[in-house]
Formats: sequence, C-alpha cells, structure tokens
Amino acid sequence: MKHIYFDYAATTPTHPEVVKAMLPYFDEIYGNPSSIHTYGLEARGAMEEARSKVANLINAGSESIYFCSGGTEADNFALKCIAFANEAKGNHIITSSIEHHAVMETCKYLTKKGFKITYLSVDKFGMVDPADVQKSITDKTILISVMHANNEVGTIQPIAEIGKIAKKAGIYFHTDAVQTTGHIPVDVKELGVDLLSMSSHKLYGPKGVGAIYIKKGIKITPFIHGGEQEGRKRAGTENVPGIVGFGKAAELAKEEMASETQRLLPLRDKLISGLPGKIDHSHLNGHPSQRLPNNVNISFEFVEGESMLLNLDFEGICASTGSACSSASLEPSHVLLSMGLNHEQAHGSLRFSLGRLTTEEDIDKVLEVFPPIVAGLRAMSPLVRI
Amino acid sequence: MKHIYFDYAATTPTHPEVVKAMLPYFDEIYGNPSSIHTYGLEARGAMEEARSKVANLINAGSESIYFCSGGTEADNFALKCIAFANEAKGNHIITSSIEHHAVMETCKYLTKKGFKITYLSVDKFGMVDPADVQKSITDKTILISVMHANNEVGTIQPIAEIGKIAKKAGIYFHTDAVQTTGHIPVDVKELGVDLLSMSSHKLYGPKGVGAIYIKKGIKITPFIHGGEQEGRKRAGTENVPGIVGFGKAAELAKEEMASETQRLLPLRDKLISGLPGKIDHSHLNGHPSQRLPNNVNISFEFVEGESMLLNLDFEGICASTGSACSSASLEPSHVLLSMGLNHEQAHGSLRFSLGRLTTEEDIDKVLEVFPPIVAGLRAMSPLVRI
Amino acid sequence: MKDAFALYSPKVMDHCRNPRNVGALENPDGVGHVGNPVCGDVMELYIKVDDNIITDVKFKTFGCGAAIATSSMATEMVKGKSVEEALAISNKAVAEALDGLPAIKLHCSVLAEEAIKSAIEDYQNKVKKN
Amino acid sequence: MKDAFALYSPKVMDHCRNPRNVGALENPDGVGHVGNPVCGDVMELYIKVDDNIITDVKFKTFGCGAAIATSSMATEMVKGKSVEEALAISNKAVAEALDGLPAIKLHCSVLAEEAIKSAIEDYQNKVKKN
Ligand SMILES: Cc1ncc(COP(=O)(O)O)c(C=O)c1O
Ligand SMILES: Cc1ncc(COP(=O)(O)O)c(C=O)c1O
Repeated sequence: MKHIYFDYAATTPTHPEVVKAMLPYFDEIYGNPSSIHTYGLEARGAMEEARSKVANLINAGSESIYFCSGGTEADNFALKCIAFANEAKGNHIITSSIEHHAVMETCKYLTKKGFKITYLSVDKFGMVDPADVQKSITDKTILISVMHANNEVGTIQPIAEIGKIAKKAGIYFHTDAVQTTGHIPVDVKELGVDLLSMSSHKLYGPKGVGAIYIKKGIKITPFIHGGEQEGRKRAGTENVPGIVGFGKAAELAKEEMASETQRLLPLRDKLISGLPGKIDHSHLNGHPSQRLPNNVNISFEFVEGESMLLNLDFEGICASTGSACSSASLEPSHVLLSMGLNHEQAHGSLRFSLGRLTTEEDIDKVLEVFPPIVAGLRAMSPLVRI
Repeated sequence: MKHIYFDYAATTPTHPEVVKAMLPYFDEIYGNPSSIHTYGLEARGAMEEARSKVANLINAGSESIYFCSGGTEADNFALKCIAFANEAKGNHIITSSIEHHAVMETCKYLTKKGFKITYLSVDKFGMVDPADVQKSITDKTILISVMHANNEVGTIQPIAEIGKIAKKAGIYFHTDAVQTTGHIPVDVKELGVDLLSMSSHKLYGPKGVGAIYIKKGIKITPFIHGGEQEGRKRAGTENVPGIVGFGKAAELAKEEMASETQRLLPLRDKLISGLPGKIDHSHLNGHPSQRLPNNVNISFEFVEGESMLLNLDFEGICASTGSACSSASLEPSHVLLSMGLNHEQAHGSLRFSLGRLTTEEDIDKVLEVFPPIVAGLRAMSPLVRI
Repeated sequence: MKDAFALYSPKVMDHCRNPRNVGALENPDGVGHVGNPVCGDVMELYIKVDDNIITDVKFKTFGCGAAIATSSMATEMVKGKSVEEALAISNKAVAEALDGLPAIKLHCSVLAEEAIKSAIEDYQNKVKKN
Repeated sequence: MKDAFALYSPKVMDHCRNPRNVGALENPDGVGHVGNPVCGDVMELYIKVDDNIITDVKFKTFGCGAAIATSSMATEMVKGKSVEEALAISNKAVAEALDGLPAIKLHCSVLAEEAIKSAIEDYQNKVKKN
C-alpha cells in the first residue's frame, strides 16, 4: 500500500533528478577524488561542482564548505572541534534548551570533558530571547550554538540578532540549519554565523551526507583524522555520489524554494486550523507565524502519541511524534517540556511535516481520518473525565 | 576514453547489482529507520538485513556491527573512543609504523591529548613481528592496533598471533581490515580482534559507508553523539541506501571471494614477474607470498612516481603511487621508508591494484606500454649515471 | 517492497488495532489504577467478580501501542479465571501471550500485571469491608 | 562524462607529455644542478653561451609532472636570451608561462629559477677563470 507521507522533517524522498545525477558516480566515474589519474580527477571535478552548489545555497564561498556524513556529524564537528581547539581561551558554551539531540548529547559529553554549558530557556512558542544570550556571556564563553529552526515545532529563531551579539562579543557562533537549509532562505552573511550544519537528506538529497560551513580563519581541530581530504579537517574517502546528489538537491532547492513555500503555506495552515477545528482540546505547538512552512505540531489532550501514530499508520498515513531520533525513547520531548507543556501534553503531541509530494487531498485525508482516531483513543483514555 | 583501471585499492566501482539493490531506498522506501511508521520500519528492516550480511562476512554477530561513514571514521572511532573510555586504566597505545593515515594521524592527535604511542617497526617486507608487540606491552597499554593488510604494499600481517598476545595480556586489539574485508577471509574470532574497521567502497560497495566491529562488552565511548541510532554509539540518520549497498556488496564478496582470488593471483603474478623482467633496476615492494591477491607495488629506480602516473594516464591507464590520501602530498610513503627504502626509491614506486574488471589483456597492456615510459623518464633523469 | 521490520509482533498490532474489552464497568467489583501520565502510561482495569470468578472485565489505557495491547491482552487473560488464577498471571505471561514485546516496552507488561493485581486487591478490600 | 577537474593546466600537461629540450649538452658552457632526491625533485640545466646569448639549453629532471614542466618551460624561456635577461626570469614568470601551478607545486618553479641561476653562475665562474 502506498502511504501518505507526513514525515518530511524526519527525512525526505530523494528527488528523482538527484538520483539521476548520482548514478554515473557509482560505476562509471567511480574514481577516488584523491587519485591524480583521469578517473580520480573526474570524481574530484564533480565533487567541487557540488561544493559550489551547496555553497551557493547558503551564500558562502566553496572553500568554507566541508562535506561530512550528515547533520549529526556536522553538529558534533562544530561543537567538539571548536571546544577542543579553544579550550585555552575558555570552557563556557551557550546553547538553547530546544536543540536537536545531536547538539544536546554532544553538550552532555562536553560537560564530562570539563566544559560548562548554559541552556537558554525558550518562551511558550519555543523562541529563544537574544537578550538571554547577551546576559549569559562570560569571559570564558567560546561558543554560542542556537538552531536556526526547531525540528519538532518549527519555530524559527532570531539567528541574525544573536549573530550580531556573538560578533560584538567576539565569540564563535554556530547554528544547526538542518531543518532550514533548502526550505527557507539561509544566508551565512545575513545570519552572521561562523559555523552552520546542513544535512542532505532533509532537502531531497541522499542520506549519509551533510556539510558544515566553517568561516575562514576559525580556530577548529579536525573531526576525523587521516588523509588530506576536506582541507585536512574531515578525512576519509569522500562519498562522491552522495556529494553530487547533495549538490543537485541544493541546486533544485534554490530554484524551487520560493514557489514550494507558496504552495505549502496554505496546506500547512489548512491543517493547523483544521485539526483543532475538528478536535477539541487540541492546540498548536510552536510559533504561529515564525514557523517553518512545512511544520504542523499539535497536542491532543488525553491521548498518547505513539498510539495515535500507529492508528494513523493503519490508515496509511505516516506522521511522527517529533524527533525521529527519539521515537524509540520513552522520554517525552525535551522541546515541548521546555515550552511549558506538561508531561501528558508532551506525550500527546504529533508532528505532521509536509513536503514536495504533499497535496491538498492528503491534507483532507488527515482531516477526515484523524478526528475519529482521536475520538476512539479518547474513549479508551482514563485521563478523560467527563 | 575508457581507461584501464589499476587502482582498486584506492576505490572500486560499485557493483551493478549493488547499485540495483540500493535504488529502491532513495525514493521508494525512503523512510527514516528511526521512524515507527511503515516507511520507517521498512527502511529499518533493510538496514538490519544488511547488518547481518556484513556481520556474516566477518563471522560476527549482527549486534557487534556499527555502521559509520567509512574506513577512516571506523579507525578514528576505534582509536579515539577506546582511548578516551580507558584513560583511567592507562595511556599507552601500540601500533605499527605502516598504518594508514587514518590510524597514523589519529595517533598523532592522541599524542597531543596525553597518550603515548609505540610505533612498531617492520621488516623489509613490511611485516610486523608479534614478538615486538609482546615486548612493547606495559602496564599502561590499553590498545593495540595493527592493520590486517597494508594498503600500499599488500603485506598481510600476523593478526591472529598478535590477537593471542593481546588476549593474554588483557589488552583491547583493533585491526584495520579495510583492505582485506571482502578480499581475503576475515574472521573476527580466528583473528582474535576486539575491534575491526571496514569500508564499503573497497569491496564494490558505495562510498560513504563503512562499519566497525565492536565486540560485546568492550568499553568504548560513542564517536558521534545524538540520537539513538547504532546502539547510541554512532548517532545520525543512517545512510540507508549506502548500508543496503554495503550489505549487498558483503554478500557478493562472500560468494565470489574464493573464485576471484583464484582468478586474480596469476594476473597479479604476471605483473609482479613481468615488470621487473622488462625493466631493470626495479623491484617488488611488500611480501612475496603473504600478500593481497590484488596488490602489485614496484620501485623503479631513477624515476619519480607522479611522472610515471601521468604518463600512464596519457596511455589510458589509472594507477597510483600508493595511498590515494597522500597523492596530494609531497612526502614519500612512510610505509616504504619504514621498510628500509631510501627516499629516491620511495619516490619512485607505483602501485597497480587489480580487481573485478581486470583482464589478462589489461596486464599485457601495462607490460607493453610501461617499459617505454620508464625508459623515456630515465632518459630524462639526472639520477641515471651511465 | 521489503518485509517491514516489525516494531511489534502481529499479535500486539492486532490488539492495538482492535483492543478487546475497552471501556469501564458500571458497578465494578474492583478497579485497578496504575501508572501516571508523567511516564506516559496510565491503565485502569475494571472487574466484575461472581463467586470468585472474574466474569467481566474492561480497561481504559492512556499509552503507547504496547500499553494498549498489554491491557487488552490482560483483560482476555483474566476473563473467566478465578481470582487466584488471575493473581498468578505474571507480566512475562502477558508479554508471551502477545508473542513478545520489544525490550524497551517490557515495562508495559509489568503495568498490566500490576493493573490486574491492583483491581483484585481493590475487590478483596471491598469484600473484607462488607 | 564530466569535465575533469584539472590537476595541472593544459600547458603543464603539454610540457609534461612532450617536454622540450630534454637531455644534456656535450660541452656545456654552464651546468646548473639543484634539488635532491630526498625532496623528490632534482634538476640539471645545461647551457651553451655565445656572445652573452644563451644559444642552446637542455635539461634533465627527476620529479613530478610540475617539475618536468617547469624545467621544460624554463629551457624555452632562456633560449635566445642574454645572460642578464635569463637571470631576470623569476619563478613566478615560469609558473605564469605555464598558466599557473597548484599551490603545493609552486616550489617546482622555484627550483626551475634556481636551476637557471645555477647554470649561469657556473658559466660566469668558468668565464672568470679563463
Ligand atoms: C535540527 C536537526 N539537527 C540535526 C539533525 C541530524 O541530522 P542527520 O539526520 O543528518 O544526522 C536533524 C535531523 O535528524 C535535525 O532535524
Ligand atoms: C588500510 C586502510 N585503512 C583505512 C582506509 C580509509 O578508508 P576510507 O577510504 O573508507 O575512509 C583505507 C583506504 O583509504 C585503507 O586502505
């Protein structure tokens, strides 16, 4: 059965044109880009072309783009390698309480290594206050890391404002732009960031490839040691087909971003108003306007997320409780709790994330099948007291 | 122009059946394996099937296989994460002087972090003496890392013997099996290793995926922090198509290894005897018998490697000076120097590595075109004194 | 397409999709109430007891698929059993009746066992009082 | 197929593939010998000088493609030049004449400049002695 996919924030289908662009690099132009013979140089050429496409998407120079295996690696790279390279200067890092696990867990690790982390709180919309960033800076602060948009609730953070604060204080500034790159405009200069994480599979590129933007002159240690690849900052034979695919996806995203946003906004908003319209005791999570064009996150009181998901899946609809990385976990979302939801509400939240293949019919189908699912589960819920 | 490829040790073309196996996972079964809906579970199923195929290739259990982005990452993972997890026990690591850069550069990094590294010397064939391992062990030794076969000269190391020594001493033992997995039998139990690095693109799988075998119960920190993937040891959305491809490649390698070795050995040996037969002042590097079935590495006196490579490329032949990772470097091979070659000889060495598509005609072509190339370069060489 | 990797056994999925004995009993002889929303699982089990035999049983559950399936299975397992037999039902028995649960979800079967015990205890307390 | 990423400019490749003026001169007026095999580059430059004009030049080089190309280009550049003009040839000029070199290979052009200077010095020393 073909399912209706509402989990684009977890991962996207690789665009058919991207697959087509990758194919020759498996068994025709298969050289190692470090080899100096024809096959190697051809692979190298394709990789450099992809690098400039990715750079172009975020208004950076090619020389600042370092390919790696994905968004999680990019986040680890940024945090660990800035931390270890600047230990002599200080051991304090500022981040937010709603970061992706890739940042959160890395911070926990760094705590064990002697770093002190400030986790900025957010308001009820999941928004960081730049004034809090300013207040948290000490003379030991070496890095600020605040995500561009949250993966669970879609709230877009005031990165440019934080960038100005970081610049004035002379502190390195990293943003996790995994959810925004290719979806809304990302301009490293406007945002004022020194480091930025991207992941190909979130923008219709292949899984297993990502990139980190590292502004020239930043003091950072390599993340993976070995050969001369990626300016000696990230060793290992490059994933040439993956990189070529990422490049193609970046190119397509740049072309289609504006029109795709225009197409998605009314669909998103139909779901945002339609579900609470049909299901009482439900409310939108995240910011009403400063929000990713493809994100819908709603709490349905008295019912639990996984059981809603399974029932949706029975109806042929793929959605998510939030972060895919934590679906196996029993913990309620740290993002929702940070926004002030109680445990019960946090357990009862669903994310519908839209994308290229989402149609109005898909939205209508959710609006049709989901209310009875919630009703059924509420009939079963001991938390409903009527 | 279609070139003749003699650089399989740098990377291999992805097997057409592997590409075919990967394709559905780009835009049909594209779910995130951490998602609990149908699309996610289908991806997860494929990934677990691949894991068992990779495990099967090295006689391990699936639960000991951790996917990552390649051989270099696997080596970094093994060394750094064993080192940092066992710092309290000791700070001494034993390795060899002929390891791949992925191990070498990681060791250099660890030195900066307070670890002491013993680099075992090798004999003129590039062979480590297990007795030297034994002698180097101190009460601070926490890890031994010796590669299974060398990527430049093809010498196969006495891993099982070293494994016995490590086991007796209660020291973790890692081997970099990037050049052997899928090419010669690799059995983690027979070898007695606790950790083992693999890379898909060296065995006709796609680039950008690899794996590390970590024996159950080993004390190791995660390499990439974040979500719950790979037993929380290596976070990040998994490269599902890449992993499926690696699995297929592992399956094919297991089936075809014995026959392919039989096919390659006479081809390899024809080149090993043919080139020095036609070109005087040339000699084989590496062990004459304890050698990978696809490796030919020869020093041609008085001439420099890159100029030979370029001239071969003009004739439509892709070869290598040794490690692809160092082709951009000016340093002569640390492997050849460790084996006692002088700088001039080390600069004048070429590696021809054979593989699935190598035919006897390819060998004959090299034997035909290469002697005049060397003759031409020698005519130009100020080192020839006649 | 590939066989899906199973999150849950087909039996769990069946009970999750078509849970048996959902609801509350009008005048139950015993009610068990276990878990709390902080952990993400709350179960209520209602029993009718006649002549030491559990003649009717209903449940309400807030929780994941495994929580719903174990509750549902528990109701099937206790129905028609004597109080003593029902008390002997272990979490392992519930999980096994569902052809197993993922390790991370085993606590749900513990909750189901506790719900049975708690409902029977409530019944026994009432009996004592009368 | 894609355009290959260029390791070297087409001019470097041309000089590497068809080096000009390879060899030694029988009775050279000057010989320059620079580099050493440890670094991987050795160049020898032979010149004939007639009436202060470099009338013939040959080279021998052990080294990478860039080393061969810069030697070859250097021979073309000095031929027909006066000694003073030849001395004025900078490594940058050699690299530019080849449409540039990768950063990591710029030292080869330095070697070529040194080879020219060394050969001329040898010539001038001989002249002084006579
Ligand atoms: C905000 C954010 N950061 C990081 C990641 C991790 O990226 P990847 O899935 O490429 O490891 C994700 C997605 O999983 C994400 O949404
Ligand atoms: C022995 C050895 N170890 C490690 C590596 C690195 O593996 P990868 O190319 O997958 O990064 C290679 C190949 O480059 C190798 O030959």
